[in-house]
Amino acid sequence: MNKPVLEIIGVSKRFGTTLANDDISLSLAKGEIVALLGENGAGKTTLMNILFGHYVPDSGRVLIDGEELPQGKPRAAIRAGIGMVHQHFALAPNLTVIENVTTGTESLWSLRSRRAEERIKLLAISQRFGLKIDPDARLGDLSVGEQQRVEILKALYNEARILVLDEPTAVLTQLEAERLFATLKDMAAQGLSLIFISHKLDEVMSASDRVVVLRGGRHVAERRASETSKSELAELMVGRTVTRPVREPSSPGELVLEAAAVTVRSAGVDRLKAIDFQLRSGEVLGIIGVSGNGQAELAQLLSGTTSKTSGDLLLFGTAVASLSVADVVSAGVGRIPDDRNKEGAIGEMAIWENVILERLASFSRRGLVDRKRAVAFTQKIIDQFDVRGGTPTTRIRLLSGGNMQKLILGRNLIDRPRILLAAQPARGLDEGAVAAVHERLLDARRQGTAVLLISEDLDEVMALADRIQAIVGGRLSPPIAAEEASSRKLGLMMAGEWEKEVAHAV
Amino acid sequence: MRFERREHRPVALVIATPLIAIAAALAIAGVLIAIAGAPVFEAYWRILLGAFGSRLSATETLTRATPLILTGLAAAVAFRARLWNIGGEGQFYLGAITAAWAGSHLFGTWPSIVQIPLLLVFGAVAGMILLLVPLWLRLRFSVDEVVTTLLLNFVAVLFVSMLIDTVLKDPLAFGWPQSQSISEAGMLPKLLARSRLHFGLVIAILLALVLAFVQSRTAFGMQSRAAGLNPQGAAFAGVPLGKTLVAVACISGGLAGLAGAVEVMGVQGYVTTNLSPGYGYSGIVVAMLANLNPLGVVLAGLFTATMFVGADGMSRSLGIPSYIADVIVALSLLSMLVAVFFTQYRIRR
Amino acid sequence: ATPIKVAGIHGSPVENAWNSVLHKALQDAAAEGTIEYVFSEGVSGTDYPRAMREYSEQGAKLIIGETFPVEKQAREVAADYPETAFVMGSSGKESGDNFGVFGTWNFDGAYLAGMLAGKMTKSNIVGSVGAMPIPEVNMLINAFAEGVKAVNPDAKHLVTFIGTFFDPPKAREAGLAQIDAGADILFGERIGTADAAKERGIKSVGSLIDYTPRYPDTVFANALWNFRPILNAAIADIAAGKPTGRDYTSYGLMKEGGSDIVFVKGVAPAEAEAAMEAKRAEIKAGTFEVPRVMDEPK
Amino acid sequence: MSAVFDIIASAGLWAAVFRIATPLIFGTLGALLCERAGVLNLGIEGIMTFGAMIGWLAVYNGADLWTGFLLAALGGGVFGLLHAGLTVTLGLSQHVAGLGVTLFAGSFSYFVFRLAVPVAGTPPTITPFQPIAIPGLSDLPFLGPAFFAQTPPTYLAILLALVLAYIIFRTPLGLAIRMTGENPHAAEAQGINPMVVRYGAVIAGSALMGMAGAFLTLSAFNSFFPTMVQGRGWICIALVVFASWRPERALLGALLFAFFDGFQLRLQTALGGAVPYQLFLMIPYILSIAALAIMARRARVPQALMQPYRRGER
Ligand SMILES: Nc1ncnc2c1ncn2[C@@H]1O[C@H](COP(=O)(O)OP(=O)(O)OP(=O)(O)O)[C@@H](O)[C@H]1O
Ligand SMILES: Nc1ncnc2c1ncn2[C@@H]1O[C@H](COP(=O)(O)OP(=O)(O)OP(=O)(O)O)[C@@H](O)[C@H]1O
Ligand SMILES: [Mg+2]
Ligand SMILES: [Mg+2]
Repeated sequence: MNKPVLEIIGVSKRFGTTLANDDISLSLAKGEIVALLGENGAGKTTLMNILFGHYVPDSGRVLIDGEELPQGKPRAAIRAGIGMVHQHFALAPNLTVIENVTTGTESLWSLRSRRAEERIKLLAISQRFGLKIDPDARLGDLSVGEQQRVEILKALYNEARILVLDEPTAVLTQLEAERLFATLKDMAAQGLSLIFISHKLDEVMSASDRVVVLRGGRHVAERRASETSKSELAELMVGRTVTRPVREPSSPGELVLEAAAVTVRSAGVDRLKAIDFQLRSGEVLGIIGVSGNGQAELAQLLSGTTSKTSGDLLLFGTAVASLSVADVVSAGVGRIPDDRNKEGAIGEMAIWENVILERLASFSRRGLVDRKRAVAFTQKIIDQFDVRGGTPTTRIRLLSGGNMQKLILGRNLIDRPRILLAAQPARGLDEGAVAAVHERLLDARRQGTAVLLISEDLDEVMALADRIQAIVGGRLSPPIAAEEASSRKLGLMMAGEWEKEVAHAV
Repeated sequence: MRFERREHRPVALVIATPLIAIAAALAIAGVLIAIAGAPVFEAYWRILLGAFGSRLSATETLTRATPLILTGLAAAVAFRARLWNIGGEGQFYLGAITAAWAGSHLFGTWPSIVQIPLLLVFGAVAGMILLLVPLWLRLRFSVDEVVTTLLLNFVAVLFVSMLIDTVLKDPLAFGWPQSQSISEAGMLPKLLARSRLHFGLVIAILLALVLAFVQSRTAFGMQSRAAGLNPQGAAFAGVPLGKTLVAVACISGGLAGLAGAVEVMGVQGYVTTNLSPGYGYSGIVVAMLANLNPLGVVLAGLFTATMFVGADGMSRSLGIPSYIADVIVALSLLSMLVAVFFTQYRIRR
Repeated sequence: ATPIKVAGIHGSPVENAWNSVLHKALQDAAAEGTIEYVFSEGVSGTDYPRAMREYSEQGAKLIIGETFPVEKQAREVAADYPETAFVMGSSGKESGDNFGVFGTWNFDGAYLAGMLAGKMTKSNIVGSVGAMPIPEVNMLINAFAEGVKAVNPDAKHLVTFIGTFFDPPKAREAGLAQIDAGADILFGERIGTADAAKERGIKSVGSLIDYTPRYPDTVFANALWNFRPILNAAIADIAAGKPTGRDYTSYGLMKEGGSDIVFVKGVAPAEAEAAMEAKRAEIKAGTFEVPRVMDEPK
Repeated sequence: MSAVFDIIASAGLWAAVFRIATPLIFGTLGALLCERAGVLNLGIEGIMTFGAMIGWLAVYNGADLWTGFLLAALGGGVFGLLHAGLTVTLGLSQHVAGLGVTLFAGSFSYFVFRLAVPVAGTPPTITPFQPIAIPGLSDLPFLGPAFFAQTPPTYLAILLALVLAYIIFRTPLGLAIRMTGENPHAAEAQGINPMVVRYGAVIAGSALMGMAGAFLTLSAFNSFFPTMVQGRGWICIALVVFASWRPERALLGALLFAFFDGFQLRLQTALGGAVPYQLFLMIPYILSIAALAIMARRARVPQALMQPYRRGER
């Protein structure tokens, strides 16, 4: 390759006591795709934020085409041709797509927006890179995948030559992800340089030219994608060999949860349409589907935060009309929410408070919280589930994503639940953490817990589930046995084509 | 430059920053005092004397702190659950007029031991009801309560003004708009003879203690905090958001209403439309100074009262415009807010 | 004699016309050397009793002010400081030896101004803008209306209350509203009313102080009130060692020289002025009493 | 009933509506601008007081009316800077900082006024803005006296409402402000410094509040009185919500509010004291609350309103 378009030289950044980036150097050539790999908290996002000017590094420099980029100025980064797709989208839901894209692209002092020209330019870009979008849609009305597209269009609209994507596929389905990578490769062929961050080794292997591995804030390794393997990368990342656990055969026990023609309607829309499923103890039932097809409502229904509109729900053989969170928890249902920051934790509260909040009744007497017992209980979870980075009294906000997830798992599993509802349990986690979470889920299954796994990740579902159903537009397919599942078949199911294909299933 | 949250707060800092804040406020006020032509250092001394220099000033400071503590608690409880109750002033007036009505029309002849608690409850309930209206609007129509509670202040004060001009008007007040007086038996006992200091201070401090206990030890305290910090997460954990907010609104509105009842039962005996020099609004600042901690509210209320009473007295003894008292209070509140901030954050490059 | 220490405690800013009358009298007395004057203004009801106590403890011999919203507490304070004389604008009765009261009885002047206005109005509609329907405001507006009626029984009288003591722009709007409703002479109990009259080129009557210099071609008559007689009486009582716990209101009456009308000669028809002057003489002689109606004017 | 009709059909009422509305228009636009960028500014009541005082004081000391008006805007901007410092840089709670600013600006104004102007019987006067009859239009029957004989600041207020609507919805600057109020992180990702935008909006918005105050002393009246703002600032805060954060609706809201005020003053003279005057005074507040209940679902609150933005904080 020729002379690098981007060089990061000796960047360090400290947050309080955490050294998030420790003397990291990195370069990128024109037309190259570099994957940035690392555990949760390895410092990937921090490094990219420094590159884009969100953060000012404590030391180090960034060069674009050999010229030093002023620090801490996103505007300068944009001018220099850097575009960034943020891990947490940086979009304004009440503005339209075109407004989101064009904000800040014109002189702020010009007397009117050139909306017509902007629209033409946006549509041209959208056509050229195959990113279809309605410029006048309100952003908040778009699906996650479409929002992702807007994020990329924003960068392209600014004529980015270097595109940074921070976990772009974390919220996409396999199909969407594949399409995205095809687009990215196409962009690289057109001369763009790309850095993308991902925890998914398959993607990294197939899409990148070069892989850079960070660990504990340090640049630990660099490999050509063609000269490495998934297992080597996993080991470099975590510092030891990681293998994902595999499901051993088991014989499911009694029926613990059954839904018959359950419908959930909210705001006048049927979000779940007459769904049927059965869940037995000691098995994992995987619900797979593109996000936004009713998974949230299904999880809410079983978490006790939404009630069904019609149909029958049988819990341990008894019909239940509506469930409250307290009912669900006391019946022995563990719940892992799909958004750990919004639902799973209250960031400003202590770890022990987060642990007992959903079972306050059993940790309080006559309205008074038994703090001592709660802290001891929390300590037990921390020890048993290997939660690192905090004591029971630290604010949960300070835990890394993986550790927070371990804690959430712990608070649900420690009492051996009869049913475990796990929504996207490994989303956004690094390879080591994913393995740990999967191990815990399989362990629970071994102990006789019935696991309902809601996931978008085909590999995950195929590795863990005994039976699989697909959810599409609020409808649930009939189940198929894991042995019959293949990516192709699941793909078709997720596209809603189960009627003819799997009519004879289990 | 940016600010970084401190995970640990050094004790020395927690003690030093408020002192620096007071010094800063006094320094700025000193410039104004000098411009007004008064000796600056003597003025500082006079503020101290004005707040604590005599039996009169000390009791007056405590008397003024009483409603501030109560409205401060009202704001603190609500804000902790992210219920933005800016309506303390209206709740205060409604509580006051209800207590005055109950004490003159309903229970005026009853013995103190029954009457006083009844009046307090009536006042508190009136405050509650006034806050439940905006809460209902928020839960039912998602109307932002900052604005509705603010607007209801004006409605409440006009309503009180109408009552004391019509049905509750004291016929013996020679046509002046004021409510009938609470009977002697309905008045709170004085803590010290020949002063205005009344039993309300004890009520305020007791309630602060109770509230501190409720917030830190009880399941309800934990739930309401969770509901405030992250409603979605709290709902997932089974906190009944609506019920919790209603309970919080009852406590908050109740405290503000109680503040009004206590003020009218402790000091004046009847209601006029200038019963409160903005206690409802000051309570919000008091709560914030206290970082929403109930025990802190007691201190913050005392601090605010000290600054005002002291500076007010100073303006009289030095003959400078009495508006200086409010200026000094405002300056010290603002600088204290900044100081509280710096106990929580540190500056980084 | 050494000047006695007098403190003024004003519930409103001293710009408020009523307070300004007290303030001016006290300032004048201080300038003459009869008293030594200190004051506080904008003192809220809550703070009022404390201000009274503080001035008492600072050794003020006489405290002048207004206790309308704090009648009860003010009397308690007075009882606690028997050495200090309190002479307060009040709607209540005097109390003890040292708590005297006074009312604001400048309605004689308002009545006389009404006599002029009644003869001047062409539209046969006059208007009054007041703060709130409290007795002293009512008495004044009623007297003005009576004066109008005495000379022009057919004239219509409009009344608007703005609901607050301090909102001159609002008083002005109220005045304009009355002019729109046909009034061509306004009685401004509140400042701001005359601005409306001035803007529309009609005439207006002022109260308490002489507004003519401020609105030369607009305000042609004022129902003046002079606090000096009350102040002097109180000072004299103190000097003589007599109790001040009495009602000083009557010193503010026209026949005592405490209130009067000032008017610009030649604005009203000559015979109207003559009739008014005759009535004025009667009031001064005590042969005519302007009715004192404290009910809300309709 | 016919009394009501007569009132509504009188040109005087409509002229009054525009006069009464003017300070509300300035103030509401100011508060709206701050809120569009994500900052609630409860300092408005105090800032208006300061504007009223400083504008008047300048003219009293010989400045011409427009200089006074400008100074009031400048003074408002200075307090805006204070509010922005507290809420944007430090990220303090916006209501509390606002109440603090109101308390400070208000009492500071009175103090300065007392030092700067000798106490007199009634406060000294200046010559205020005079109504300008718009040539041609002001001669129209009814419409002329109703709409085209106002003082210049009234025309300015109406113009500003339209200009602000244009800026917010039609210019890149307005887009930047809106995005900052919706999601400052998104603004930053587009190379806009949300801190700077918020500072700018709060300062400019507070300048408008200062002008709102100045109208009271330079046009509606000719003297400054302590406490003369009389809660007009709080009404503006309500009007912003009533207007669902749109300047052109703010204009309508202010006019509607002023209509009720002007109407009740006239109705009082028509009905006499039959109904307690407090009921009339309550009308605008209660209507605002009712309007909020009706419109709240449709109104799109700036999503980042009252949320502090700190760079580099998660
Ligand atoms: N704004 C911040 N304030 C304090 N600490 C931070 C901040 N941002 C990141 N950190 C800490 O710095 C470290 C690196 O975080 P970073 O977000 O860069 O990790 P990452 O590699 O992107 O992880 P993930 O895969 O979970 O996205 C972590 O320990 C994190 O807790
Ligand atoms: N506003 C709407 N109008 C009509 N249909 C809607 C609307 N919102 C969602 N739906 C439909 O309701 C179903 C459930 O959508 P929803 O977005 O709640 O899914 P989800 O499970 O929350 O997704 P995720 O996994 O991302 O959380 C889908 O069929 C979707 O198309
Ligand atoms: Mg990251
Ligand atoms: Mg969803």
